[in-house]
Amino acid sequence: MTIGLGHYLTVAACLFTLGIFGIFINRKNVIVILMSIELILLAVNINLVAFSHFNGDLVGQVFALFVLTVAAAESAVGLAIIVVYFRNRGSIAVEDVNMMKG
Amino acid sequence: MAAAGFFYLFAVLAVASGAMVILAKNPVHAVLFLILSFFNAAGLFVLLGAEFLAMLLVIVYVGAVSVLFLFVVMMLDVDFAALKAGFINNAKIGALVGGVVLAELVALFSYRGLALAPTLSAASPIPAASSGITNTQALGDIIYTKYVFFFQSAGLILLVAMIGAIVLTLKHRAGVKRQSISEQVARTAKALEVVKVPSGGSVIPAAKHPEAAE
Amino acid sequence: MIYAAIVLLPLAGALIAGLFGRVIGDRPSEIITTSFLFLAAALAWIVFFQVALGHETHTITLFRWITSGELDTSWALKVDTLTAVMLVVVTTVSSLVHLYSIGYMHEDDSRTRFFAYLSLFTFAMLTLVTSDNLVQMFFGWEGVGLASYLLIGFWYKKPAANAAAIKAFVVNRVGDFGFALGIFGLFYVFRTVNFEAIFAAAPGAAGKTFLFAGYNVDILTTLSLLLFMGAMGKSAQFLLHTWLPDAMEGPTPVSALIHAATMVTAGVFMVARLSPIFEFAPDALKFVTMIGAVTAFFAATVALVQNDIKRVVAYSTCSQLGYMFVACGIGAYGAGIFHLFTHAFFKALLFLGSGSVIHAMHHEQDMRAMGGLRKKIPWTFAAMVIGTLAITGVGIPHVTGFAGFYSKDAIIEAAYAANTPNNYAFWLLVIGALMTAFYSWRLIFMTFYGETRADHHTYEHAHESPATMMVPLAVLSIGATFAGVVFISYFVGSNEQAFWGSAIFRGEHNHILHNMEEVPGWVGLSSFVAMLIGFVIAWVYYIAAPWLPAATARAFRPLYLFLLNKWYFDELYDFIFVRPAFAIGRFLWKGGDGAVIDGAIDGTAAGVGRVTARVVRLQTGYLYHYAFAMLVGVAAILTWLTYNGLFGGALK
Amino acid sequence: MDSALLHTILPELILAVGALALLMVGVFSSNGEAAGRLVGWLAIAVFVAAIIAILEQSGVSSVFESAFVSDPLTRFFKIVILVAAVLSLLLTFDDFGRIKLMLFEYPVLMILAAVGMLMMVSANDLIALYLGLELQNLALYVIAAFRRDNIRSSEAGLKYFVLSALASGLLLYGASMLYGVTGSTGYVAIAAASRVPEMASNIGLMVGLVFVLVGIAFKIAAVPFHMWTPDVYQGAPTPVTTFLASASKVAAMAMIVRFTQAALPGISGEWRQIIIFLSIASMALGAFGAIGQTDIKRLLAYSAIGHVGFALIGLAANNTEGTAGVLIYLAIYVGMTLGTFACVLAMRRNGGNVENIEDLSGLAKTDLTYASILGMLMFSLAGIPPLAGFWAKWYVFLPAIKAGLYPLAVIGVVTSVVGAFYYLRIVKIMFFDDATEAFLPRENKTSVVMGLSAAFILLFVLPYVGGTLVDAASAAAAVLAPLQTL
Amino acid sequence: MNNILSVVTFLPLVGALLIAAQNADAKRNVRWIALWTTLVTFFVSLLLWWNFDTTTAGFQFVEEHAWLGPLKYKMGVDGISMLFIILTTFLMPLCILASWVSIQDRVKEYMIAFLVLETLMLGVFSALDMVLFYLFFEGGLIPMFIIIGVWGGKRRVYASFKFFLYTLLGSVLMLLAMMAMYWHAGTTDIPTLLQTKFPPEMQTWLWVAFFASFAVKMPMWPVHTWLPDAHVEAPTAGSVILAGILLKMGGYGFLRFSLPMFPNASADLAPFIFTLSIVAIIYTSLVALVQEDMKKLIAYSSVAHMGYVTMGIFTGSQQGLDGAIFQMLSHGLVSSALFLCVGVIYDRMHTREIAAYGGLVERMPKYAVAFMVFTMANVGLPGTSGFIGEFLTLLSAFKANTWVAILATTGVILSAAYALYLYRRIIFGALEKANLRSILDLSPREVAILAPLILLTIFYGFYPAPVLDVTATSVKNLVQNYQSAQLTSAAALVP
Repeated sequence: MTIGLGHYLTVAACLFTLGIFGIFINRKNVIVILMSIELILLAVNINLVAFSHFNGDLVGQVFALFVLTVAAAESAVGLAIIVVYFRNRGSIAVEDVNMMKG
Repeated sequence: MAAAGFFYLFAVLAVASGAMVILAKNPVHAVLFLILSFFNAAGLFVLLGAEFLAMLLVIVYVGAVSVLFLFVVMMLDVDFAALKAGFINNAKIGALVGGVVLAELVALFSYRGLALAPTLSAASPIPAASSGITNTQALGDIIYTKYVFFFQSAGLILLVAMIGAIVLTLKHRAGVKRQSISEQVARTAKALEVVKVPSGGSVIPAAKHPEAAE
Repeated sequence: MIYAAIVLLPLAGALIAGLFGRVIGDRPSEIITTSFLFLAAALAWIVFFQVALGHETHTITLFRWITSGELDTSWALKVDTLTAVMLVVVTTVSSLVHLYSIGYMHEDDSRTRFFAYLSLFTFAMLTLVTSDNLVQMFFGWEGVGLASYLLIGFWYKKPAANAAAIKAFVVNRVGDFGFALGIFGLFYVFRTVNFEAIFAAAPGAAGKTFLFAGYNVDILTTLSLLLFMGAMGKSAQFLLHTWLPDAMEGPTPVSALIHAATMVTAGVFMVARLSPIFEFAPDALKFVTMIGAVTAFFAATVALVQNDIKRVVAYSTCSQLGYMFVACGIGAYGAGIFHLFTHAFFKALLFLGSGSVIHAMHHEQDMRAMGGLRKKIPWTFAAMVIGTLAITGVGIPHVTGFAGFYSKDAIIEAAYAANTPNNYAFWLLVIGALMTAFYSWRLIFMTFYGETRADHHTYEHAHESPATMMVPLAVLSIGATFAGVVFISYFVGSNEQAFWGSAIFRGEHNHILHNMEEVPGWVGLSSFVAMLIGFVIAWVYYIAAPWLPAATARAFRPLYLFLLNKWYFDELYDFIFVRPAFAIGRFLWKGGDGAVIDGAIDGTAAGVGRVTARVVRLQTGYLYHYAFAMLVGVAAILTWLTYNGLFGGALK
Repeated sequence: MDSALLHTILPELILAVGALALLMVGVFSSNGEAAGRLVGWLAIAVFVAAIIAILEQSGVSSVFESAFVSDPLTRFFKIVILVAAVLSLLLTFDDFGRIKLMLFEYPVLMILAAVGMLMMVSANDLIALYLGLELQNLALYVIAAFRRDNIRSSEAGLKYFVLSALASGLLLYGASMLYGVTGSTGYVAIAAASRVPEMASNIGLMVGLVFVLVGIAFKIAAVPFHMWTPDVYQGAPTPVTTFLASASKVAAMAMIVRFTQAALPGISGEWRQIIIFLSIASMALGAFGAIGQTDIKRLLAYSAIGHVGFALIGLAANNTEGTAGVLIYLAIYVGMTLGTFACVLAMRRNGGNVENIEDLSGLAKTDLTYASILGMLMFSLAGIPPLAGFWAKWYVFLPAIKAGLYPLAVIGVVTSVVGAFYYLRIVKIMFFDDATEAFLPRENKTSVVMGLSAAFILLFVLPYVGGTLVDAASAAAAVLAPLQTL
Repeated sequence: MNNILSVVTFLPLVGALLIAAQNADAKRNVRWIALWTTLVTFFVSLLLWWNFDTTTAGFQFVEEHAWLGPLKYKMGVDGISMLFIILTTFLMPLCILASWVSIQDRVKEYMIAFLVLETLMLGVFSALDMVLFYLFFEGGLIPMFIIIGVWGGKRRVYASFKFFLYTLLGSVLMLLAMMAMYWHAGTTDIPTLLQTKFPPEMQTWLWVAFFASFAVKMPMWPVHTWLPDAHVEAPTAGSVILAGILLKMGGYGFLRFSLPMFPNASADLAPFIFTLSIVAIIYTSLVALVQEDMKKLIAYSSVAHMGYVTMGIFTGSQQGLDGAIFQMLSHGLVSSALFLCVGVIYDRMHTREIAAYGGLVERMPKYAVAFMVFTMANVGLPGTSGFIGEFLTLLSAFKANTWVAILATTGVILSAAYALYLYRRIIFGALEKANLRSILDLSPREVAILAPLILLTIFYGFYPAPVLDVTATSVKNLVQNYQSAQLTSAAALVP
C-alpha cells in the first residue's frame, strides 16, 4: 500500500473543512476562530508540500514557506485587533461582536 | 510500509487534534491541540521530504505563533466559565454543508483521481537525492534568486504586521510620564523663569497668559 | 364673391359681437349682426334666383384645408339648387330671428353673446350647406352642434339648460359617430371625400361588398346607413331624438332658428345631398323611410299630451322631420326638401309666436297656466293661427292652401306611391297628420281660448310684443301662407326636373314622381280628412267639453303616462347608457387603475419591501453567519460546477 | 539590478521606499500631531511620484520569472488606485485631525496597502497574487480598526480580519490545487495547462478555480461573499471606508480580471458561469439590501455590492469590450464613490459626524451646492444619463449584449431600476423634505474632492473627458485580447 | 447656420448657467433671464422652420462631431421631428410665464430645472445618434423628477417616484435593444440604422424593447397610471411640459425607431397596438368621466388622446402618420392650455377639486371663453386643431381595421361627454360658492399666455397646411419604406 497524493490531499481536505467548520461552529471565543484559520492554512500547506513532492518541484515548498510567513504576520495583526476589541468591548465572545447589522 | 504507517499515524492525529481544536471547551486546550496538530503536520512534511518546512512549522508555529495565542488567551481576562462552548442550534445544517464540501472534495479526488496537466514541468526541480543538496539548501538557492521578489514582499508584510500590531495595541496612557530626549535637549533657559514676588502678590500675572491658568 | 359674402358675413358679425361686444356695446352688436344677416339674406335670395331658377351651379375653392396623401380637402363653396334653397331658408329665418331677438332678449345682460352665437350658428350652417366635400360638411355639422350647445346652455345658471346643452351635444355626437365612420368608409372605398368624385364613382360601387366589422356587407348600403346615423342625430329622429325636447331650455328664438327651421333639417339636407349614394343603397333608403315614419308617428303621440308650449312645438318638429325623411327614403327628395322649405316658415313662425306668448307671460311656458290670451295679444294669436293652419295642412284640395298643405300632401301621396309594405309609411303619416291637427289646435285652444288659468298679475300685464318681434312674425306668416302655392311647381311639380338640375340624383329605378301621379284620389283627400278629424277632436276636448281631457287621461292612465313621459326614452337611456357609463368609469378608475394596475405596482413595491426586509434580516451581524454564508456560496458553486462539469458537460 | 527591471518596478519601489522613509520621518519627529500631517502630505507626494513613474512607463514587460507584469492594463488600474489613494488620504486630514487620530502610521500603512494593491494588479503568479493581497489586507485590517477607542471601528476591523482571513484561506486552497494540477504558480503555465482539452473538466482545475474566485469575490464584495461589507463600511472610519471602497475594490477587480482571463482562458465557460452567478446575486442583493438602510454608509455598502455586480457583467462577457467596460466602470465608480464619501464626511453637526440618511433632510435649502453635488452623484450612481454612471453601465452592458448574455443584461437593468429607488430616496430627502439644522461649514479638502468628483461625472459626457478615458481603457483591455481567443 | 440646431438645443443650458450665477434672492432677474432665454430660443428655432426644406425627406441642418469612440455627436431634423422642436420652444416661454407668480419658492432652482429640461427635450427631437437620443430621453427624468418633487402637491413624492421609476424601467429595456442594434449594424447613427434591415425575428425583440419604453412614455394603457398622479402633483408648468412635450417623446420614438427600423415587427404587432389604443381611448375616457380632480380628468383625457396617436402611427399610412403627428402637436397645444387653465384657477383658489368650483363664467368671462375653446379642441371639434389629428388617425384606422375605427370613434362621443361635463361643473351653473365671489378674471399675463394658444388652436383647425406640409415628405418616405419592407418580407416567404 503506497501512500499517494490523494491521501495527503484527503488529510488536507479534512483539516480544511475542520477549519471552516470551526469558524462558524464557534460562538464563544474569537481566538478559536483565529486557530481555525491556522488550520485552514495548515491544510493548504500540506497540499502545497504534497504537490511539491509529487510534482518534483520546489515551488510548492517556496509557496508554503511564504504562506507560513504571512500566517504568522496575520496572527500578529489578528491578535492585536482582538486585543483592541477586548479593550473596547470587554469581551471577545463571538456572539457579542454584533454592534452592527442589518 | 513504515512510511504508510507513519502517514496514518500523523494524518489521524493531525485530523483528530484539529477536530479537538474546534471542539475543545477551553481555549487553552484548543491552543494545545493546535500545537499537537502542527507537530503531526510537521511529521507529514518530513514524510514528504520537506524537512526545512517541517522545522519551520515547529519553530514558527509552536515556538512563536501558538505561544502568542496562549499569551493572548491568558492575557485577555476572559471569563472562561462563561465561555463554555455551547453548540449552535443550527450546527447540524452547518455540519451538513461542511460535510458536503468535504465529501465533494474527497469524492472528486477519488472518483477520477487528480489528473495532472500534461504540460506540467517543474520550474525549480527538487534536486535528486544523489546530488547531495539538502532540502534547506535547495530552497535557499532559489528563494534569494528566483523568488527574491516574493521574499522582499514577505518582508513588507512582516513590516506591516509590526507597524499594525504596534499602532493598534500601544497605549499612550495619559498621565504617564515619559522621557522625551528631544525635549530635554531642546530645553532652554527660559524654561525656568525667575520672578520677583511682591509681598502679598501673585506669581501669575493676571490675564496675561490665560491658558497658563489651566 | 357673393357666395363668400353670404357665408362670411355672419362669421364677421359673430366675431365682432363676440370679441368686441363688450367694447362696442349691446345695441351696436345687435345692429351689426342683424344687418349683416339681412344683407346675407338678400344676397341669398339673389343667389337663389341665379342658381335655382337660372340653373347655374358653381363651386369656388377658397383655400386648402386638410391635405394628407390622397386626402385632399379644401374650404369650398359649392352652390347648386339644393344649396341655394338652403341658403335662402337659413339666411331668411336667421335674419328674422336676429331681428326678433332684439326684442325678445332686450332684458338680457348677455345680448352680445347671444347674437354672436346666433351669427356663429348661421355661419356654421352655411358652411354645412355650401360644402363640396364631406369633411367640410362635417365641420358645419359639428359647428352647428357647437352653436346649438352654446345656445341651449345660454342661460348657464339654469341646471336644466346646462344638462340639455350637454345632452344635445353628446347625442348629436352619437349620430356624428356614424357620420364620421361613413366618411371614413367613403374615403376608404373611393379614396376621396369630394362630392363630385364620390358621386361619379358611386355607381361603380353599387352592389359591391367589403369587409366591415368582420362581415361582408354591401358597401353603399353600409355607408349610407352610417351617414344616415348622423342625420338621425342631427334631425332628432327616433332613438336619437331625446335631445330635441330638452333643447327647448334655450331661448325661444334659438328654438325657432336651430331646432325648427335650420339645423335639425341638416339631416334631410344631407340625405338629399348624398342622394347619388343613397340611390344605390335601396336597403338604406328603406331604413330611412321606416325611421322617418316611426318618428313622425311617435313624436306626434308624445306631442298630444305635453303641457309645455315649446315642447309641443318641439315634438311637432320632430314629427315633421320624420315626414321629410319619409320623403327622402322613398326617393321623393324634392318633396322632402319642399317640406323642409315650408316647414322652416311655419315652424319658425310657431316658435316665434310661442316666444311672443312666453314673452307676454313673463317666461311662463306651461300651457296649463295660460288660456284666454287671444284678446291680450291678438297679433300673436293671428300669427299662431296661421302657423297652425300651415302645419296642419289646411287647404282646399286641388285649389289652394297654406304651405303645409302642399308639402305634406305631397309627401303623403308619395308615401302611398312608394308602396311600402302594408303601406305602413302612408298610414303612419296619415295618423300623424291627424294627431298633428289635434295637438296643434290643442295648443291654440289651451293658450288663447277659454278662461285664463294664469295668475291675475301675469295675465293683467300680458301685452303684445314690440315691433322687432312682430315684424318677423308677419314676414313668416306670409311665408307660411304662400310658400307652398308659389314654389310647389318647382320643388315637386312640373318644373321639378329643371329646378333641381344635378343637385338631386334619382336612380333609374326611382319612379316615385311618376307613381305619385297615379295614386287614387282618396289618398289625396286622406290627409285632409285626417286634419279635419284632428281639429274636431281638439275642439271637442278643449272648447266644447273641457272636462274631457282629464277624464280621458284618467281612463287611459298608463297610456297617458307613457306618452307624457315620452315613451320613457330618457329613463331608458339613463338606465342603459348614462348610469352604466359612470358606473363603469368609476369601476375602471377604482378597480382597474386603482386596484389592479396601481395595485400591481404598489404590490411590487411592497414586494420589494418584503424582499428588502429579508435581505436585511440575513445580515445578522454575527460573524459565524457571515462565514456560513460564504461556505454555502462555495458549496453551491462547487456543486453546480462539478455537477455540470463532470456529469452534464453542458458547459462546453 | 538592470535598468529595465528597475523601470518596470519603479512605481512600487517608490512607494515601498517612500513608506520606509516616511516611517523614519514619523518615528523621529517629536510632535505626534504635526508629524502625522507632515507624513500625510509627504505620502501624497510619494503617491504622486508613483503616478508619474507609471505615466512614464510604456509597453509590456514582465519581470521576476514573469511573476510581475507591467502593461497598459496594469497601468490603468494602478493610476486609478493611486488617484483613489491620494484623494482618500486627502479626506483623512480633517476628519482624523479633529479626533486627534492623524498619526504618522496611517499614511505609511496606506502606502504599504497601495504597494500591495499594485502588486495585486501586476501579479502574474499565484504567489505574487497572494503576497500582494496579504500586504494589502494586513494594512487594511489595521486602518479599519484605526480608531482604537471606538467600538465600531474595532468591530469592523475584527470582522474584516476574520472573514478576510477565511477568504484568503479559501483562495490559498484553490491556489494550491491550481499549482498541484498544473505544476506551476505562474499564470502563463496555468493558462497553457488550461487550454489542453483534457483539462477542460479537470477536478483540480475546477476546485482551484472555484476557491480562488471565491477568495477574490470576497475582496470585491460579491454576493454571497459580501457579508462583511455593510458592517465594515459602517464601522471603519469614513476615510478608511473611502479607501476600501475605491482603491481596494479596484485592485481586487484587477486581480479577478487578470486571473480569469490570463490564467484560465481555457475554462472560460466555467468561470463565466460563476461570474454571472456572482453578478446577478450582487446586483439583486445590492439593490434590495440598500432600500432598507438608514445609515448612509451602510447604504453605500449595499450600493457598492450592487455596483460590483454591474462591473462583473463586463467580465462575464469575456471579450475585449467587456474588459474595457470593467475598467471604465471601475474608474467611474471610483470617481463617484470618492465624491459620495466626501459628501458623507461633510455631514457634520455639533456633535461630530452624522451618518443617518434623515440627517440630509432639506439639505437643498441650507446648502444647495452640496445638495446638488450629492444629488448628481446619486443620479449618477443610479445610472441616469448623461452622468458618468450611465456610461459605466453602457460600457458593461454593451459587451454583454455582444456576448449574447441577454438574461443577464435584462436582470441587470431591472435591478438597476430597483436600485434607482434608494438613490432617489436620498435626492428626495435632500430636495423635497423640510430643512433641518444646517451642517457645519464644509472643509476645503472635502469640498475639493466633492467638486472634482462632480466635475468628473458631469463632464464625462464630453469627448475630452470620457473619450480619453474610454480610449485608455480600450487600449488597456486590448492587452488581454490575445488570451480571449477561446 | 450649420450648427444652428446645437445652438437652439443648448441655448437654454446657457441660460441655466447664467441663472446659476445669480444670487438666489434675485428672483426678478432669474425670471427675466429665464423668459428671455426661452424667447430667444423660440425665435432662433423659428429660423429653423423658416429655412426648412419641405421637399426633401432627408435630415436637414445636420451636424456631426466625433464623440465617444464610435458614438457621434450628430444632430439633424426632418419633417417628423421639426415641429416638435418648435412646439417645445413655443411652450417654454409660456411655462415660464405661467410660473411667474405661482412659483415664489426656490425660483432659481425652478428656472434652472426648466431650462435644463428644455435642452434635454430639444435634444431628444434633434439627436441623430441613438445613444445621444437616449441621453436626452432619459436625462429629462432628472429635472422633471425634481420639478414634481419640489414644487408639487401633497402626494408629490409618490408621484415623482412613480413617474421616475415607471419611465426608467421602460427605457432601460430600450437601452439594451439599442445595444443589440449597435452590434448588428455596427453603428448608432440613426440615418444609417434607418437603412439597416434587421432580421424579422430580431425586429420583434427590438420592437418589444422599444415599445416598453415608448409605451410608458406615451403613456399607453395599461402603463398609464403614472400620468394622472404626475399631472395632479406637478406644478402647472410641469404639467404643461409633461403633457405638451414629454408625452410626445413616446410618439416620436415610435415614429423614429419602431416603425421605420422594425417595419415587419410593427406590422405584425399592429393589432396589439390597436387593441391597447382602443382600450386606452374607451377605458380612460370612461375613467375621465368620473374624475373629481380637474387635472386628473385632463390627464386621463391625454391618455385617451394618445391612443389616437398610437393607433394612427401603426396604421402605417400617410394619413395615419400625418394625423398622429398632428394630433401630438395639437395635443401639445390643447392639453397644455387646459393645464394652464386649471393653473389659473388653482392659483386663485388653491384647489383642483371640481366640486369646489361652479359658475365661474359670471366672474371670469374671458377665462370661460378660453376654457371653452380648449374644451372644444379637446373634444375634437372641427375648426380646432384637435379635429385634424383625430380625423386623420381614425380615417386611416378604417383602412387598417374597421373594428378599430368603430371602437376608436366611440371616443368622440365619450370625449364630448367628459369634457363638457367638466366644463359645466366648473364654468356653468350659478355662482354659489361664497369664496368664488371675488375671484378675478384673467390677468394680462395670463391672457398673454393663453392668447397664442387660442389663436394657434383655431388657426391650425382651419389651416393645418403649415404643419402637414412640413411632415408630408418625410412621412411619405417613411410610409413608402414601411410598405416596401412588408412587400419584401412577403416576397421572402414565397420560396
